Amino acid sequence: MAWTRDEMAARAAQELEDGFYVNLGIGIPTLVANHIPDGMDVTLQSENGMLGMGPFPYAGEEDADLINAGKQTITTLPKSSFFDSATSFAMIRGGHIDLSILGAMEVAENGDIANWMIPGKMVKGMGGAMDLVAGVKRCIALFDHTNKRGESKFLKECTLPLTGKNCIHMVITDLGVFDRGHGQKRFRLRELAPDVIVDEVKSKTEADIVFE
Amino acid sequence: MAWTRDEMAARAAQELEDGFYVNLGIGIPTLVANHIPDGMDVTLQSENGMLGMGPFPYAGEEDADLINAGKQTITTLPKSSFFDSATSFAMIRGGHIDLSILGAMEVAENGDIANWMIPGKMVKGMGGAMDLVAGVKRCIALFDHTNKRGESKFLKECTLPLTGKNCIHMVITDLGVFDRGHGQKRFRLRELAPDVIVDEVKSKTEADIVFE
Amino acid sequence: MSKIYKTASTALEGLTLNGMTVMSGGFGLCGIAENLIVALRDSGAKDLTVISNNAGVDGFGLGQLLETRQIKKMVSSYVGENKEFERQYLGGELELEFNPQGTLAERIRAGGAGIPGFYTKTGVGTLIAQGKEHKDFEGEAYIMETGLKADLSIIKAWKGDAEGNLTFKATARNFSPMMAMAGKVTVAEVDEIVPVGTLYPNFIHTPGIFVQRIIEAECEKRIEQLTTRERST
Amino acid sequence: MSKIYKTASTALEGLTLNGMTVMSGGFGLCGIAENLIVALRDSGAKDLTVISNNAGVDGFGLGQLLETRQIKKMVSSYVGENKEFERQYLGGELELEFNPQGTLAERIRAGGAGIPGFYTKTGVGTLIAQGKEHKDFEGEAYIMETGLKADLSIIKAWKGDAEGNLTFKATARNFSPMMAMAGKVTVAEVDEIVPVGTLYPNFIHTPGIFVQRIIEAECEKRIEQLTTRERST
Repeated sequence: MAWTRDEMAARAAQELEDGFYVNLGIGIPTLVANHIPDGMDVTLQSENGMLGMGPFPYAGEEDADLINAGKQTITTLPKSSFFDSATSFAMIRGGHIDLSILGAMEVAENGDIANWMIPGKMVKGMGGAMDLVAGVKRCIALFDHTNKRGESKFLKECTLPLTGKNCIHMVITDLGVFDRGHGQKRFRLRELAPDVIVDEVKSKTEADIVFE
Repeated sequence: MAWTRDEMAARAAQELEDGFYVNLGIGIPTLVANHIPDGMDVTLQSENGMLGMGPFPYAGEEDADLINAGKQTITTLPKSSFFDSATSFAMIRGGHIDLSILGAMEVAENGDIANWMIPGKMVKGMGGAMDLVAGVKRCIALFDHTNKRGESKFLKECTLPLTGKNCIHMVITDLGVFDRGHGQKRFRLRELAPDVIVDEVKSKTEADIVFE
Repeated sequence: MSKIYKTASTALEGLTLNGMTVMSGGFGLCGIAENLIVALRDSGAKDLTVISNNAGVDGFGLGQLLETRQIKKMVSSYVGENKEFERQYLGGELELEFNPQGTLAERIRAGGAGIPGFYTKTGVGTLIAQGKEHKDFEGEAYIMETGLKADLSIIKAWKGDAEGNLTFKATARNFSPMMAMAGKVTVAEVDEIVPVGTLYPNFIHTPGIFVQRIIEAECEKRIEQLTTRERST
Repeated sequence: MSKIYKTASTALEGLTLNGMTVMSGGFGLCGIAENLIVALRDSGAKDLTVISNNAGVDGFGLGQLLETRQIKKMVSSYVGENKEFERQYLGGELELEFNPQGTLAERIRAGGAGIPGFYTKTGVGTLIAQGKEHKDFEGEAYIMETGLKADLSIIKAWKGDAEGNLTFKATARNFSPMMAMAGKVTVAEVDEIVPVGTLYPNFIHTPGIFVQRIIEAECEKRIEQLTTRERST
């Protein structure tokens, strides 16, 4: 059985380490925050200018001046700090963020990612995604293995305009986990979702990855 | 009679305008602060990270964490603000400072200035001088018209390594005031110190300037 | 010499011009200069190039300048929340230049700091890199981005004084400090004007040198995504 | 995961290496990490490249590292206050690279912000421009300067917490916030360690992400130019 979105997020949370500074993208990656292991000190960055993002506020306690990059009302924690957008992206571009977990439309076998634009459709913009994939030390892409038509989104080459080149280090889909270690070019199947068999993954993966 | 150092500073102070942000160099330019006209709102910047420099502290009230760019203990004013060195030079390089008044070893007729280095002598460094002359909207050089040997320091061309090219807009020496308006290439004698005659200035000036 | 003006419209007097470039602070609707945006609309200035991370929503924030077709071109990183924007853009009535958000922030800072160009690896190998100068540093490819300046910056701060010193609150800070630096003239609207000397010099976010005019004004502070959690009682 | 260490020497444990590049905060003797400088001396690390606006005075601040000949090269804007420096430099024992002060500050910020190069007009037409890439923007000449990084940054702050969040006092801030960004590892010594949550999030100068270790330590805070005025009684 393939993983649910929440299970994907839970699996991604296993990649967190104590002391990590992490940026979570909009969508499934946001759910990762619910799965940070107890006692682990992880600091969430929001690229609109905050470190140490807290949970949503109680109803009536929301503050319009305090939102995350998804424009949702949030709260502070004792360790929180605020800063301007230039400083925020100095953190990102300068390689100070340990991990970025983000959604994807397509990921290619060489680590390219496309997640901001579909030609012919209204383009909303890349926001901070290009900065994140270019700057953060390690990037995990979290997405459904196939699209609605059952076609692989883990490709030999991205067909959509890129967000970044050769920047994804790990892929987590509903079918399993794929990573490439330091200096390794090819992704390798690391883990399967329960009851998912290698042949299913093979048949749904266009990318040339290592299965054994 | 040629101007004293204090009279030169007083003359330079006449170039201040209400609302100006000003950076004063070390030496004679520092004295300009004593001649800011009453009621005129001038804010002094210190490039080590302060706007709104106040006077020296009363004895016993000095704070080692509060100094100016000359490393002298100073005080705050109600309007003061502190910032880091990158922000300080963003102000300077970005053209936000209205006026810089600085000392010079040599100034050339094309507005070049040399004030940081004498070949063969131990060089202490340019500090913020190169940033100031390159970035500030208007730069006034304040210096003795001649050196100890009576040779002109207002030259056709600087002989010492430059601090900046074509960046001095006004020259104030012990003999008089020389400026060049917007778009004008040549300096023009504007004012003479009391009892100084044009011929004296001519004989002591190597630079080709306009005397009528 | 106080920088305080009484109203948003008097604060913009003499500053608006057809075809000018305006920077407008805020992230989404958070930290936008609501009253100055309305005053800019009422000034009637047209053919504006507006540099702002987002484009407001329909009928609010920069959406108010879109409705009246005063904007010719937007420079933004994300414009997802605005039907009128989409209509004008797809109809070819509105130009749009996308910048990665960090590149946009840095370009604005650079413009204000006297830096005409800088190199970044953001966007290398993407559409954003097309036509831009590439340069290798230590074997890695980077692209050159240029500094941005504006004729006018309109920003929102928390507290301010007659000298133009500003502090910002929480994530309402975002692009505003850099825009204050990059505007030929910067006008700030603040929740509260406080006496000079009230803001602690160590903790002023934007020194007064970057701000030419200031008003106190009330903001609606509309929330785009109200998210709350249950109180476990 | 607390970043607090008990002493300057334990805070530098495992971080020092011959031939490394160290950034050291401070302007003159104002805002220098006195205790960390001594600990760096005691570590015995040699052939250091030290990036610091100034070089201390004889026997104090970076002067202590000069006395022991641990510094191979200085990158500074002004080094006027130090006889030992002059002796070693004129004797050819010490390399020296002058940077205009603003260029130095911006290079450090750039290094920390992932910007490998930027253009400035500071120094155009001077010795500083020799051998550097020139480029015209809108008809004006600029030179390219590169970002600077360090293996270790040692800085001095006012208050700090176990998360590494820092505030600075008055002009003791100077280069330290940028150096915190540009250090592979940054160690801060502070006047006072305060409980997490005590520093107000709006007014933290250096967010903890830029600081890996922190100590509380007393400083002598020597004054270079004591200037006072008379009390008019």
